[in-house]
Amino acid sequence: MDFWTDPYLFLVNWLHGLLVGWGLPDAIASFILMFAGAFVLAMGAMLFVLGLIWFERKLVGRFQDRFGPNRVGPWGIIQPLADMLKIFTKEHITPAGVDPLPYNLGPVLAVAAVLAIWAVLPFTISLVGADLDVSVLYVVAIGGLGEIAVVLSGWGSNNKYALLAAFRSVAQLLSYEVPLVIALLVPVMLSGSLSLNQIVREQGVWYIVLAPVAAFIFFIASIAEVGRSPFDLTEAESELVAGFNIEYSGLKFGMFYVADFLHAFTISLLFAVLFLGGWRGPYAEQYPLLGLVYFMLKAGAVYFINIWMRASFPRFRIDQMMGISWKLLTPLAIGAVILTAVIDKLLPGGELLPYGDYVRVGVMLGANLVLVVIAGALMALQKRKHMLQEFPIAASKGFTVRDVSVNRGTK
Amino acid sequence: MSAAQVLFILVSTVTLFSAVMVVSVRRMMHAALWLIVSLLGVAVLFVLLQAGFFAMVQVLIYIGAISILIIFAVMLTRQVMSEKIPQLNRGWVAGLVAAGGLMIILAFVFRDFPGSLATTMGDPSAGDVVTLGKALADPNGFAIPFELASILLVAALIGTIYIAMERKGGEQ
Amino acid sequence: MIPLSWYLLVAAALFCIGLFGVLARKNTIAILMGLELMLNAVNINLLAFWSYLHHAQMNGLVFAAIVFAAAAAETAVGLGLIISAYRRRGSVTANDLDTMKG
Amino acid sequence: MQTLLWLVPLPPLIAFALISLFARGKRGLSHWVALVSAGLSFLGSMTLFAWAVGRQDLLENPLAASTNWLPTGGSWLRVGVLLDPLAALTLFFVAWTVLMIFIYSVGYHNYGQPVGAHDLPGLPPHGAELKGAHGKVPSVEPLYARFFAFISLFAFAMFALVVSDNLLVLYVAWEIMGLCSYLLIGFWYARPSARDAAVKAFLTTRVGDMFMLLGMAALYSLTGTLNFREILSNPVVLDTLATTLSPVFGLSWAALIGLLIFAGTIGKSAQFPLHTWLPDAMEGPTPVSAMIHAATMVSAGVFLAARFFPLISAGWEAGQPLTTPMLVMAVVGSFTALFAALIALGQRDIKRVLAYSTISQLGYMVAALGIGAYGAAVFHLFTHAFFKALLFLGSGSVIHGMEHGQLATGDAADPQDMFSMGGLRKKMPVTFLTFLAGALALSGFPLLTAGFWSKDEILSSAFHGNHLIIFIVLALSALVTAFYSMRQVTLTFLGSPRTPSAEHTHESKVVMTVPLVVLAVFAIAAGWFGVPGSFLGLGAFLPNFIGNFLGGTHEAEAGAFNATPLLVSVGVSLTGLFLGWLVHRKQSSPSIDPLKRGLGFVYTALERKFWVDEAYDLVFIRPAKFLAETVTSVWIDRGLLDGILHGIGNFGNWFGRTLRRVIDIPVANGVPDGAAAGARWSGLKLRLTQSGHVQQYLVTSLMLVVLAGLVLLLVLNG
Repeated sequence: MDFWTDPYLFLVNWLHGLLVGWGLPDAIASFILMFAGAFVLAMGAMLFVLGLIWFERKLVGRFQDRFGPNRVGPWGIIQPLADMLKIFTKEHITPAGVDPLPYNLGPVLAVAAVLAIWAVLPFTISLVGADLDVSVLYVVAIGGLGEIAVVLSGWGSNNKYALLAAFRSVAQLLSYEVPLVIALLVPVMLSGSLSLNQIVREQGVWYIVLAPVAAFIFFIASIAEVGRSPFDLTEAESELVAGFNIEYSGLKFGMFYVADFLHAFTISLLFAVLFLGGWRGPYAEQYPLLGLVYFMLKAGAVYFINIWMRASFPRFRIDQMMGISWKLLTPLAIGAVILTAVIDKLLPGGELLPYGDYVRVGVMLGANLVLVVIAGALMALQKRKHMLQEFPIAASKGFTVRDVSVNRGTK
Repeated sequence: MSAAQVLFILVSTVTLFSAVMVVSVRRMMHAALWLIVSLLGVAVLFVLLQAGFFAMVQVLIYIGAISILIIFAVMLTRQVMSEKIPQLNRGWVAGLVAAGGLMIILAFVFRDFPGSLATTMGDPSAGDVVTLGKALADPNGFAIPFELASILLVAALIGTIYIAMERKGGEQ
Repeated sequence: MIPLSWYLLVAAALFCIGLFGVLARKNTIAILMGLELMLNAVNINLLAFWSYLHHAQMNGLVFAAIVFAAAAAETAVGLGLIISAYRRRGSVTANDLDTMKG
Repeated sequence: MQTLLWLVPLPPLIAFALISLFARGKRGLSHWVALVSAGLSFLGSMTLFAWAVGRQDLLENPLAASTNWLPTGGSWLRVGVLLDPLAALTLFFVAWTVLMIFIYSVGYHNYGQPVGAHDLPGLPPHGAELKGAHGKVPSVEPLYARFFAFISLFAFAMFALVVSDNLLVLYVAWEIMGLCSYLLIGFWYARPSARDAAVKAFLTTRVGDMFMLLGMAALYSLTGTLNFREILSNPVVLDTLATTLSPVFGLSWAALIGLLIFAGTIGKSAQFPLHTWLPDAMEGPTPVSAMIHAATMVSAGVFLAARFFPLISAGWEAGQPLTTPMLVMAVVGSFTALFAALIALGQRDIKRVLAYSTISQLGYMVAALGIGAYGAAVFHLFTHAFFKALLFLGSGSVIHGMEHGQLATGDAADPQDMFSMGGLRKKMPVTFLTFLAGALALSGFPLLTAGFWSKDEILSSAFHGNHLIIFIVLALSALVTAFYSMRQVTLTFLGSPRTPSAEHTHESKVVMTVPLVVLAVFAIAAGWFGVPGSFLGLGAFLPNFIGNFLGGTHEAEAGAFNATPLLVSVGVSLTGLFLGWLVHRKQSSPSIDPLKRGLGFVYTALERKFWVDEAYDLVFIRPAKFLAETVTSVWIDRGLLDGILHGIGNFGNWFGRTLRRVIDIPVANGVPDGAAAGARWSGLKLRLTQSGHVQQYLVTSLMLVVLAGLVLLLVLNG
């Protein structure tokens, strides 16, 4: 093994040897290295956000027919750095009557919850912070901490708007966690493992091909989990001023800001891991660093779509938002899980048929399509029924829900 | 004293301390936060017991779901419990005595229990997720208890919705 | 290594602390928190016994899993009841809820 | 066959789920689902029965299968199925009666009739106005689908109970049945009387169940299993149980467990102390009454006792003194038989007569088991299921006809009161003939009917076993049974109509009469399969199929034929029938009972019995409401004195005065004052602990636990 095939492992081994050479016990050397690794990963992630913010602002600018940041540095690339400096030097205003413990814990927890996910992401075949055998579960569990952060800051701020926004936000997060987790089960089932790295290894065929429905659900639910447009009800300015973080300023607000962008990208990384084959690509196993590049590219693509949606869609109403989760995504996800389980059992692939794997992929894809068609048909039926109930006259004249729903919003 | 022992003492101290805080602080919100800390400590204990899966489930269910629920309930009912008045009822000394007595009894029981001196854990791979999952889904294993648990959850779900639902058209 | 008795003692202490919370707190939500602590203590015991003494069998793990399910159900129903009682009575103090009549 | 056995109970369960989930408010769909499921179970049962009949060694090698169910530490609670002769025979009659009752219910609930404008869910339909028609016509039951859902669940529980191979599953099915009976008795829940009856049935049977659960726990802790075959077909286990002493009253464990399980039977089969729920259970729709009284619930109690007969009779051989539980069963059973038969005499309500008659007949079976006549008891269970189902369905048909007449005329007569009927034989010929067949079977009309053979077998067993007192009591109750059966037939069908309603009845629909005819065939013919081999010359023509099938091992069967029990049995039956006809043949008034006329001053005493009721309410309700309900009801059986006077004048007179002397004066006057004062005093003192503060309770109980623990520790360590 030399530096060029796997620089990461090379570095680790070298450092470990160095520390042991200094006379440290093996356990303590490993501990120091782990600590250092965690530090580097966390710092890297935080700094990565700077680039991310620039990327997003630039992109959104383009979508909105503007230039985006273009003053500081070439193409405005230093802009986030300047913003960062500004936010660092701003005053921390602590409003009167806050509950200090939750108020101060909130932002820290928000960032920590996102960063903790990075600990188990397989960046390359060998570069995994902690290769847990239940890392999928870990990701879901840590997601819960983010919700607590929201609640804490909403409660601690001693502000009605913040509290209401926190309520709303947690309701949204909890609701969308359900389809998210159920959709997660599909890759878990296909790979037979709860380990993210194992899931990536098993993806000879990307799971987005095998399970497009689950991928779709995961994508939608993950946007909602991040709370970005079109699911950004938690910071609906017209209704809630600025969301649960209204009372924060300075670096504390900055932490929410960072957590937001980081979360969005993290969830894109997760999507890439679960459905797009993670670090997989040509020569990724020989040259792990190549895997990191593939991984980032895939995640970047997902993130791009994310931003694209953000720039294109208007915000949902709260009942629509809840409806999408409970009436569409959750049943669909359950259907997808059942379907996958049945097909996975019936067609284990490989030996059964001459082209077993192809058949399996084909059947999976077909079944997913059937599921989509059924869901669509049911929705159309539901709409029709709703229309007949609410607007019998308009329905009889051939109007559809879309025609009347424009006026419903103001009702 | 090995590293594992140090870690154990550290974690259990934190767990027990925050448990004490849970039952003694006046602010419900803070009690809930301490509860989260305590539950996290329990999760770490699970890891030390080679039950990583359960540590994750602990975080997922207790911290992700149950404590959120509790915090919600605290927020929804915050007007009634003023933080100025004592949060312990009049019979709290009796409660303390009862709990303390139980602790003493348990300590003696553990002292006399021969298995409590065991220091070696079993093979870590015996309790992995796959084995557990197979045991849970095996008709000759625990399939029916498992199904019963799921029925219990559904029943709780429906029951809770029914209980907490606002009755339309006024109460009887 | 850590002897089993340490785990048992910690679990017992946690259980008794939770019990004290159940017995002595006024607020029903706090009582519920005490209950959670007790359930956690039980789970520590289950997993400790499994890990040290009955590692080959799945009973301990399965039991712990079912305790999780029961805990989740219990919290949900309990909090539902508390909210419902709060709506009707305007109180979440355990001693105020002393009549059998709704 | 094994698979089939597993599958037999399932269709009704699926039907229950389907109906309650998908067929609410869809009447036709719901009854079709229920009927198809009952039909499937029926087909399965018949196949199994035919198969079982073909097997010679079924008793030794029953069809059994089981699988793990719940882990209990090192072992498993298993769930399984078992088809032995008892189960096969029970399955046969359960399947038939269930199917017939299902079919009948369609007609009974007026399927196809219009919806009544004023009908409310939870009340019987009031009838609908039809344009152009005179008066009202019957309207369809508002909770039609719900009825079929419940009754399907009920059928499932019964099938599961019959085929289960262990006590635990049996207990589960048993409790499901308890729940269903609650739901069905209280089916018209908007009527307070129905609600009360439902609660009463539920709570009363619960008393028996509690004991049964105790017995079950004792059994499990002693043998480590609840499987019937492992306990009951295992001589070693039985012997151990019969010879080891339990800590209670010097009884052996077998006796103690036998008694506890018999307590379950007392509750479920409505035997003497706990019988009161059954007459009240008549508040349910008639098919429910038929279901509870013929096909399922009460049969389940006797079935259980028969199941546990090996345990109950452990250590007993024919000719030896009876074991304690057997003695208890014989006494309770024969007493109940006579007691309930006497009460039945005084009833005016057509269904109540049948209810008490059921209690009485169940007493017969229990008594038969008590004297060791296992085969006779099962045989009577078998025949009784058919003719009692028939009688209930027939009475339902009559009531239905009366209600029709009532709707047509606007008459206010009680459609269930026999005294307002009369002359229905011309209006409802099919119902009349089938009902007559049932009544004759019930009263044991010689040679022809099923009831005769089974009853005769019980009587002859009692006679041959030298249980003379039991024999006499049972013979007396047979006399009374014949009397009230004939009274019922005479009042209902013979003579001329006494009210306008009765004049306007007409025959029920085909869906109702066909089950009647089918059941009538069984009520007559079912007995021919159990003619004892030694019976005059007849035994040679008709082999004793049922006796052979069940295996004669347990019987106290005497070899030689003896004419005494036969003559007695024929004699009491014919006498009773004749008397019944004689007394009521000229009944013309819709209100006055001819037997009451000559008994003026006793009649006043009867009136005062109501005062006794209130006194009991006062005395017992406060200390323990539940106890009060049961005990009071024992004496509220308001027809008690009536009945006795009705039947046999002198005996009734004496019995009435005794009752008054024993209960009225010392209990009603003496006890209440002391008891009420005591209850109030202790209530005042105890109230302090009932603060309603949960935590206080908890602390108290926990303190006790801690104290007990400390004491134990000190004992163990010091």
